[in-house]
This record gives sequence, C-alpha cells and structure tokens, in this order.
Amino acid sequence: MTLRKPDTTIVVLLLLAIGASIGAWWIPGWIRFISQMAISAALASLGAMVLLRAGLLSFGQGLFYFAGAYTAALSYKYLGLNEAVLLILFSIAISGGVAAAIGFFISNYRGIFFAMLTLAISMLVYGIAVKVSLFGGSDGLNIGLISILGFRYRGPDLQLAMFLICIWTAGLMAMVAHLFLRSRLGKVIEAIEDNEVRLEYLGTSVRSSIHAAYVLAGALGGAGGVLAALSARHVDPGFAYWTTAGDFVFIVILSGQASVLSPFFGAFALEVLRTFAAANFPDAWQMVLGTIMLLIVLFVPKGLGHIFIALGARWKARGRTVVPAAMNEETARP
Amino acid sequence: MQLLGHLATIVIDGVSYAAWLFIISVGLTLVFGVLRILNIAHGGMYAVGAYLAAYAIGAAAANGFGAGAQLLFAATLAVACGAGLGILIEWTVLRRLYRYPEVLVLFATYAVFLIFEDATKLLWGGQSRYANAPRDALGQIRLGELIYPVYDLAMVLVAILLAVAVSLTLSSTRIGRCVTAVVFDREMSASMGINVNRIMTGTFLVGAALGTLAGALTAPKIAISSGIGVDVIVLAFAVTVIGGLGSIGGAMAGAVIVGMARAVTAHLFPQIELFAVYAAMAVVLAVRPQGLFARPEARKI
Amino acid sequence: MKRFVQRALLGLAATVGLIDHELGFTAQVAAQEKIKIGFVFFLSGPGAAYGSHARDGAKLIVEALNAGKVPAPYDKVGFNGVQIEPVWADEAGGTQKQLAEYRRLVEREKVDMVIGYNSSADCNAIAPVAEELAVLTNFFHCGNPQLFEEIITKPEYSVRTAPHGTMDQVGAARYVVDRMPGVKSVAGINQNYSWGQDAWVEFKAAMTALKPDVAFKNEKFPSLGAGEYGAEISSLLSDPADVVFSSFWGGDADAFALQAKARGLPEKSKMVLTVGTGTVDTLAENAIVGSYLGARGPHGYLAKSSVLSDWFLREYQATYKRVPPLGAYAAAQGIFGIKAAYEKAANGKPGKQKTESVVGALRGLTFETANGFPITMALANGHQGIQATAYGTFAGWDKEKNAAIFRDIRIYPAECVNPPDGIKAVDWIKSGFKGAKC
Amino acid sequence: MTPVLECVDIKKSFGGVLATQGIDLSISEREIVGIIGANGAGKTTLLNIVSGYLTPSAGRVLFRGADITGTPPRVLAKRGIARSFQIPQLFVRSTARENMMLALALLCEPRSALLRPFGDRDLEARADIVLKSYGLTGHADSVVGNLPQGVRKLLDIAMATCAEPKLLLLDEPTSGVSSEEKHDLMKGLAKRFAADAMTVLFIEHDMEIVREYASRVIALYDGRVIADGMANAVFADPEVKRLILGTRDGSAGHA
Repeated sequence: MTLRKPDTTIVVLLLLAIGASIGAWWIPGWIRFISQMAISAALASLGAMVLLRAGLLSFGQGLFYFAGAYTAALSYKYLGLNEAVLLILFSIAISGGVAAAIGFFISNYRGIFFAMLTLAISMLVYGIAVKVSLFGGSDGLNIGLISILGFRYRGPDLQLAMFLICIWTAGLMAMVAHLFLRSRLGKVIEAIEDNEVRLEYLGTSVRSSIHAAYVLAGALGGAGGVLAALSARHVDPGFAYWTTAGDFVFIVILSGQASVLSPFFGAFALEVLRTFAAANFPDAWQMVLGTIMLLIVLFVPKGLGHIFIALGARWKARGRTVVPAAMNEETARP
Repeated sequence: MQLLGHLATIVIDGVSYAAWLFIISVGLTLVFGVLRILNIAHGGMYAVGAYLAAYAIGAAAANGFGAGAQLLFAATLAVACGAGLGILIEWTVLRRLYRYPEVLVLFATYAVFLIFEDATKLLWGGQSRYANAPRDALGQIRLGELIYPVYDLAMVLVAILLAVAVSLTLSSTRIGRCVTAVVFDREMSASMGINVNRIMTGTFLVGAALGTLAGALTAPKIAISSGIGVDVIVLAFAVTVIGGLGSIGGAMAGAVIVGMARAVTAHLFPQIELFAVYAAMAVVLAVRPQGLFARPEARKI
Repeated sequence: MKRFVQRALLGLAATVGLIDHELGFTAQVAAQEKIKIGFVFFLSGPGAAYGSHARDGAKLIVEALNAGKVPAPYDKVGFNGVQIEPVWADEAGGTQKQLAEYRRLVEREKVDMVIGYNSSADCNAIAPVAEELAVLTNFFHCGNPQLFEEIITKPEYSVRTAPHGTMDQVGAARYVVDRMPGVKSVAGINQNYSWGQDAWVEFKAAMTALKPDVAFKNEKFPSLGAGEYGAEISSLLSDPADVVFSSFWGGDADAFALQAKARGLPEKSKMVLTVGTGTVDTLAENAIVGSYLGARGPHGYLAKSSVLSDWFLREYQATYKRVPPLGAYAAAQGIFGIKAAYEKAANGKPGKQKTESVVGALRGLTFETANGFPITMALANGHQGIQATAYGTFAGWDKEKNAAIFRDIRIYPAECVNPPDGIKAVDWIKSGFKGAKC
Repeated sequence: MTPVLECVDIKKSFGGVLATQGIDLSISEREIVGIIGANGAGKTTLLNIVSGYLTPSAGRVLFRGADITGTPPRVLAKRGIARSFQIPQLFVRSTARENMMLALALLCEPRSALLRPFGDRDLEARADIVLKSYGLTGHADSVVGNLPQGVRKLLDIAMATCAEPKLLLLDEPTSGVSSEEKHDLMKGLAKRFAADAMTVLFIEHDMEIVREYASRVIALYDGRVIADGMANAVFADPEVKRLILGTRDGSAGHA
C-alpha cells in the first residue's frame, strides 16, 4: 500500500515521540514520572475510545490494565523474566488474549448492559486478586530492577530509560490504533453505533467487528497496564477496580474522541489537574476535580480536544478562501 | 431441624438486606427509567441524607423527642433537602445536557458526586457520626433462635410500603401514567402532548429525595463517615441492572437476588463474599442480557 | 461558532494558567534553614476516620515544637533548633497517585523527609522509591511486617518508628488467654484486604501457640467499608464462639459494634477488637461494655502518665475538645522519633543535618513517646521500632467525669509481643514466641 | 429452470399472533414482482424472513435451489440477496459518499481488504459513480442525518443495488418520495433491473406503480397469499378488490 501523502496523525505522533525523547534529559524526574502515568492511562483510554466509537461504554478497561500489569509483575516474580521489552510484548499479548476470550461473550451486549457487564467482570477479577496470595493480595506486588534491551540501568538512568520505553511503546501502539481506526474496519466500528442492521445487510458481522475492536482495546489496556507497572514498579488490585476504568472513560470525555492523539491530551490534562488539586487543596481535591470536570462537561461537551479541531477548522477555512481548490481534497479526508 | 433454623436465618438476613438494597436503589431505578442515565450522584445524595439524619436525630433527641419523632424529623429533613438539591442539580447541570450523549451525563453526575463527597466532609468533618438512638429505642425481637432489632425488620415493611406507593403512583395517578409513558417511549410521549422536560425534572427531584431518604433511614444502622456513598452506588447499580432497568418490580427482584447472594455467601462461603454481588450480576446478565424484567425491543425496519 | 471558539480559547487560557501555576511560577520560595516535612495522611475516603486525627496530632506537635512548648526531652525548638515547615498531602487515591505525589514532594517541594502512609500497599510501593531517591521516609503507621521482611530487606532511608501490626495480634491473644483461661473457641470477622487477612492469620497462629486446643470457626471477611453486617452477625450468633476477634477500624468498627450490640452478640461471645478504642472515641457510652480493646499500641485510654504524655493529652483536649485518638499518638511518635534521632545526630552542632547521619542516629535508638512508653528501634537493622503494648476491658462510661472507664489494663513488654531481630513475625509466632521476654 | 426464490409454507408467529400463515411462492429469474396488501398483511415480515432477518416458525426458504432458511442477512448479502428498507437504514453521522464507500467496500471486496485504509481514492471514485447514477452527486458531501427523507430513501436503495445483487428486495421504494418523482425513480430502477439481470421483489402501496412496473403481482391478506399473477388479473380479483383495494376502484390510491 502506498501513501500518497504522509498521514498527519502518524507524523505528529512521530514528532511528539522524538521531541519527548530529546527533551527527556531536561524534564525533571517527577514530571517524567507523571508523564509516564499519563501515557499509561492514555493507552488504556485509547482502548476505551475505540469502543466508544462503536457506542460501547466500557467500565472494564481496568481489567486489561490489571492484566497487563499483573502479567509483568507475575512473570517477573515467578518466571524470572526481567527484560522490559519482553515483559511489554508478553503483557500485551496476554491481555489481548484475555480480551479475545471475553470478546466471544461480551460482543453480544450493548449500551448499559455492556457497561455493567464489563464492570462486573473487572470487579470479579478485583475480588479474586484481593484474596489470592500468589497475587500479593490487596498489597499487590513489587517489581524489582529490570533490564532494558539487555542493559541493567539503576537509579536515574533506569528512570530515564523507562521513560523512553514508555514514549516509544505508546507511540507504536497509538500508530497501530490509528491504522485500525482509519481502516475500513475502523469505519465499520464507527458505523455500529449508527446502524447495526445495515451493516449486517452489507455482509458484515457486527459481533465479529466488535470482537476485533474489543481485542484491540484489550491490547491497548494491557500496554497501558504494563507501562504503569514498569514505571511504578508496583502493581495492586486497584488496577481492576471500576473507578480506574472510570478514569479512562473520563479521559476520553475530557479530550473528545476525534483522534488517537486525543486520549494523550486528555490524560495529561487530567494528571495536571489532579496534581494541581492535590498540591493546593489536599482537603478538597475531589471537589476541585469534580468542579472542573463539571465545567468541562457543561461548557466544552465535545471535549477539550475539540478546541484544537475548532481552531484547525478556522485556520483551514481561512486557507480555503485563498486557495479554493484545496477544499475538495481536504474535505474528502475524514 | 438445625439445618432448617440455619436456612431460616439466611432467608431472614437476605430479606432484610434486600429491603435495604431496594430502598437505596428505588430512586436510581426511577431516574434511569425516565432520564436514561445512571445517576452516580445518587451515592452523594445517600451520604447527605445520612449526615442530615444524624443531625436531625441528635437535635430531636436533645430536645427530648422520642424515637418516632426523631425518625419523622430525620426523614422530613432528608426528603426536603434531597428535593431541593435535586432541583438544584437538574437546573444547573442536567437540564443543559439532555441533548448530549448519555456518557457525558453520567460523568456530570460523577462530578457532582465528587463535589458532594468533599462537601459533606468539609461540612461535617472526617470523624464518623452515629444516630443509633431510634434503632435502640425500638428494641429487639426474637425470630427463631436469633435476636433482631425491630428497626431492621421494620425496614422490610418500609421497603414494601415504598414499592407499593411508587407502583400505585405510577399506575393510578395522571402524573404517574405520564411518567410511565415517558419511560416507555420518550418521543411518542412528547408527540402525545406530555411535557417531557417537566416529567424529567420532577422524576429527578423525586429520585434525589428517595436517595436522601435512603441515607436517612440507613443512618441509625451504620457509622456515618466519609466515603459511605461509593459502595452504595455500585450496589444500587447492580440491583438496577439485574432488574432490567427502570422497572420497580425489577428493582425488587434485583434486590432480592443480590440480598440473598450476599446472605448465602456471608453464612456459607465468607471467603467469596466480596464478589458475590458482581457474580450475581454477571450470571443474571449472562442468562438474560437485558436484565430480568426488560421489555424486548425489536427494531422496526 | 465564533462564540464557541472564544469560549474554547478562554478555557485553553485557563488550562495554560493552571499548568503555569502548577509548574512552579507561584511555588512558595522555601525560607532559609527550615526543615520541610511532607506529611501524607488519609484526608478523604474511609481512611480519613484515622488520617484526619493523624493530621490533627501532627499539626499540634509541629506547632508546639516550632514554638518550643513541648516538655523535655523534646523542649528544643523544631528539630535541633530549626523550624519545621509541614507540607500536607492526602493519602487517598491509590498507589499510582501516591507514587506521583511522593516524587512531587521530593523533587518539586524539595521536602527533607516524609512522614506518613497508613496503607500497607502504599508503604510497599513507596519504600523502593524512597531508597532510590535517598529520602528519609518514616512509614509512621502501616502495620505489615513484610515491609522490612520482604519488600526492603536492607533499608537505608526507609524507617518505621512504630511497632508493626504483629504486636496487636500477639497482645490480643495474650490478653484473651490471661482473662479467659478456659477459652475454647474463637471466631473472627475481618475486612477482606491484607490488613484484615493478615491480622486473622496472625491471631490464629498466636492463639494456637498459646492454647493449642483452641478451635477456630466462623471466619468472616466482609469487604472494606461494607457498613452493614446483619448476615455476618447472624452467622456469628447462630454458632457462637467464646471469643469474636476483629481488626476492624474506623467506620466499619463503629458500625459493627453498634450492630453487634443491638443483636446481643456481646452476651454470647467476648468481643476482642485490636483497634477497638476507636469505638469508644466515637460511640462513648454506646461502645460495647465488657469488650477487650486495643489501640495498636498503648495509646489513649491505655497510655501511661508521664510529663510528656500528660502534656500531649492536655494540649490535644484543649485544641480539639476530645481525647486524642490513636492516629494522633501515632503521628506524634512518628515526629518524636525523627526529632530524637536528628538531635542525636547533631550532637551539639547547630542547624540542619545530613539524612544519612539522622538515619544512622536512629538505628537502635530508644525515644520517648506521647503515650509514656518508649520505642526502641530494634528490628531490621534499627529501622523498625518495637514498643510495649496494652489491652484493657471497656467497663462503661463515667457520667460525672464524662470519661471512659477501662479496667484490667494489662501491659505487655516490647520483647514479649514483638519478634526478636532476624526472624519473620509469622515464623516467630509459630515457633511459640521463641525468645520472648514477658 | 430453478426458481431464484422459493418459499414453502412459511409461517411466523409473534407471541402467538400469526404474521404469516403459510405463504408459498416461487419467483423465477428476472421477474419483477410487486407485493401488495394492507398494513399488517405480513409483507415486511415476508421480506424479513427471505432476507434472513427473521427465522420462520415453520417452512423453508430456497435461494436458487439452496435452503437458506434462517441464514443471517450478512451471509445472504454476500451470496447476492440485497434489500432496501421501509425506513432507510443508513449511517446517519457519515456523509452520503462515506455510506456508499462502506457499502462497496463491504459488499464487493473480500474480508481481507477490511484492514485497508477507508479513505481510498479508488473506492471514492466508485462510490461517486454509483451516487451519480442515482442523481445523488449533489448530496455526496452532506451528512446523512441532515438529508431530507426522500434523498435518504434513494440512498438506501442505491446502497442495496450497488453490488448488483441476484435478488433484490425493496420495501416500499417510493414511500416518502414525492409523487412527481416516483415515476422517475421507478423508471431509473427498472432500467437498472434490466441491465443487471436482477430478480426483484418489491412491496408497494401505490397501485399505479405496481401496475406499471411489476411483471407479476402477489396480494397478501392476513398473512396469506390471496392472489398471484399478472397485474390486471390480480387487480380484477374480487377478493383483492374487497380486501386490499377497498371500495374505491383499484386503479389508484393507497391502501
């Protein structure tokens, strides 16, 4: 397949990843850490966004976050696997596999029942994790020193290397998600919310399409989970608690779902918001967070990312008046 | 014989827990039926109701009123404040969002819940409060081999009365029938001349008041402390979803299923009590993907 | 459209302003020569029932230290004459948030040390980072012995100036056997997370070690924050054991006490609550009369009179109009421990001290606490404290003095209820308390 | 020659109410069959059963001799049975062109092509050709949700015919279309049917349209076939006159 012109989203993703990699040396450690948390959450949220495109609200993304994180922690603890890249690949595969298994069952559900069933499954796993001592119970598990591409860094070097790994894993996963969303199958996913009947009459299985989206969502959730686990070097059953999944959906609400870049923007916005609230209002950070959430939902209901789109559209519109020929070409691209 | 006694105990516990579940869920079910949103702020209303009841019961007791008056005062205060808060939320938040996707409204209610969480904490402080005076005053009763507080068993009666009252209102009053019509088909109702917006406002107000009332009725049983609203939300969601959303009979069935699941596991399999609720929800949805009492919605093509 | 863009731009501007604000443009400029301490306590959620008291206690101590009003041996201003500047943070929100908060406290707020963390999950997650960032961190009151037994086996910067939770269970078991020599059966109701699970395992082991023929039945594990225990109480009532053991705390303990009392459970079984003095704090005369209560150490009603402990009691009551709850004691001893080490490390030199020398001074140190019982940093190479503990029987409410009455208070020396150095707590209990000095 | 479609004693009940009570029919290659009947006669139910949306309670459906009873629409679509809908079934948040692109991509290409980019020039050009042939070029860039009902109807039919199906089922193709445009629409469709050698089954209330464009008419009443044959013969049938065409003369009007 040849691309006539480079895909804007992929170019932006690459530029962001390269920029962050270069900037990494100057970013203070605590901001790097917050960024890693935001990136991890963004990947899981991207999974939630893929499903939301099909009109499916998942309160179970936490399950895959959990699956990715615990695959890494358990492989480290019991299999002695301590190579970051292997752990990441393994975790993504396992969580994608879990999603594939659950997908047979869950792809029958829509609307609130999809939301509540994903919540129930996730909470069941949470309940089991709290009880099973192999999983470290509610205290969770720690991950000790890991090697990155064979190198055994320590202290600040390890943190820096981990930051780079996070950036590039997230970048690659986002590209995969982007390629999926702009494909015909991606369009089918979007069409599901509009009209399942027509899709069936066009020879497409809606269930299989949802299943595919669910596997991708699972893999993205798992990628987020393993990155969070390797960054924090600690996992606990809270990953599967429904409020974790709620955060992921909120990130998508915050940013809108226009592009795979949106959840990254939303996750950073949420992290900044939370840090700001926690630092300045230790007694009322929930209230501050809630108030800002409410204001966003009320006044920017399409998500903060929409601001950029509106600005972009304005900018483009201005360009059009000068060069009207460009119009058809631009609008033809969704 | 002992087995029979044990079984009876489990059933009594299950029923009394189910009654409580129904009381905390009925407002949520109603709001879902009419407004089509899962109202997370319901948990916040519950917490506010509990704190208000603690205040009311304390104040009434200090002025020498008996258990009945204490409860009446608590319930009245809770319902009044709940309705007030309900109107406030509907006017300032929900009304502006009806055109938007349900997810967005869901998160608006979550934001309201977060605000409530800290507001109750800032108003009443971090330490727990209690309001057990009326529960103690009503005394205990022996059922089979065990002693139960009269108050807990009275909750079963309250739940039944509540169910009957809500069902009768829905089926026999003009407004109630309008509400039922809106639940069934919003567009159709609007075209039939029902003021759907007013029905939605009213329902949210009643739902909020039922939330605070549930908190007030629960207050004498528990320690009222920061964070009591969170668990209540998930329980109420489970009950509502199992029932099939938006039907009073469904909420009752959901409450009984969750209540019995909890009682059975608490007695016989305490190790898995933590996820009994979720297991019950998963099993019901696996067998009936639309919940127990859902109307099948065949798409007209 | 235009209006929307305007609105959007306003929102964007607000966001940018917010980031600016957060990234340091308005950050407080640290005054010269202050010791900045990050205090992390639960300020919201169920944990607030405990963390808010810890914050109250820490606030009181910090202010008194800065004013030089604390009696000897802590009469020196601040730490070694240097004023303390507290930074408060909320422990609620999960380990991920705590890790981010911790790094922010250290790298952005530039705190000299952190005192806090009540949840064992948070302690486990933070400790490796404390070691990595080389910041003195006092895990002031999480209870899991695993912190220094498994998670950080060679601590350098992590300390815990409080005994771990094993003492609570061993003390409770000893008290039960002392008061009820004929005890035959024990039931348990504990929260379904590591605190409750570990407490029950340890208590069972301790009871077995002390009285091998004791039978265990009816193990209940409701979820944290369940608040409603009707079914559990029915089950405990229908097959009553001699003793019902519980490690409930906060709102759960209060709710359970109220509900158990109303159902007559205390008439059938002796109630043993390791964090039970909290129920007396909140329920006063409605707490269960005759129950065996602990306070995770000899705190509050179980404290011993000394100049320091009397001062603390008096000041706390004057400020907050109540008997200091155990969280306040724990926070106080968390600060006192570090202060004692700080001044020992200074050894007469004025001003701020190096973290390494403070930790060095803390190893093996014995320091006075607000409850009259000293703590010795005896375990984990001097990073883990041990202390005597006490249990008592709640005997009712003295209406005239408006105070709780505790009877039969038994004090168990530190070496009697804590393992010696080098052996894991559970192994020590199973060994029949080898080397215990009672 | 094997008939394209054969229905053998099809029965369907909804909660005890029989919607069709034993329908038998057989349609040969290149026939254009109009189905008439009052509301509730079972017309749409018949289409739903033939296209696989519903499984009959009893009876069999054969497509070119093969039993397809209960085969889901997505399989039948690939085998050459397409349909349009009484209420247009479209992707309302997408543009008309995107709707057509999706239809072409899904119906005409193998599953393996699903992962190719949606925004493909070739696909776009093919979609534009189909849209043009239905006179929809002017609406190509409009979001379907903003289009008038008549245009949606046309798009719905265009999406059904775009892959040149063997058997085309149309559910009231002219409802919602203004009476002046009805004949133009049907004329265009008829040309297409002939060019692509399609077999067509269409439900229609406008008897004039039926008379003009159907090579054969089937009248349904109360879930049964009461007449089947050439248009004139069916319209002359006294039972059809009484039950479907009402007291008015059968030459025009809606039932």
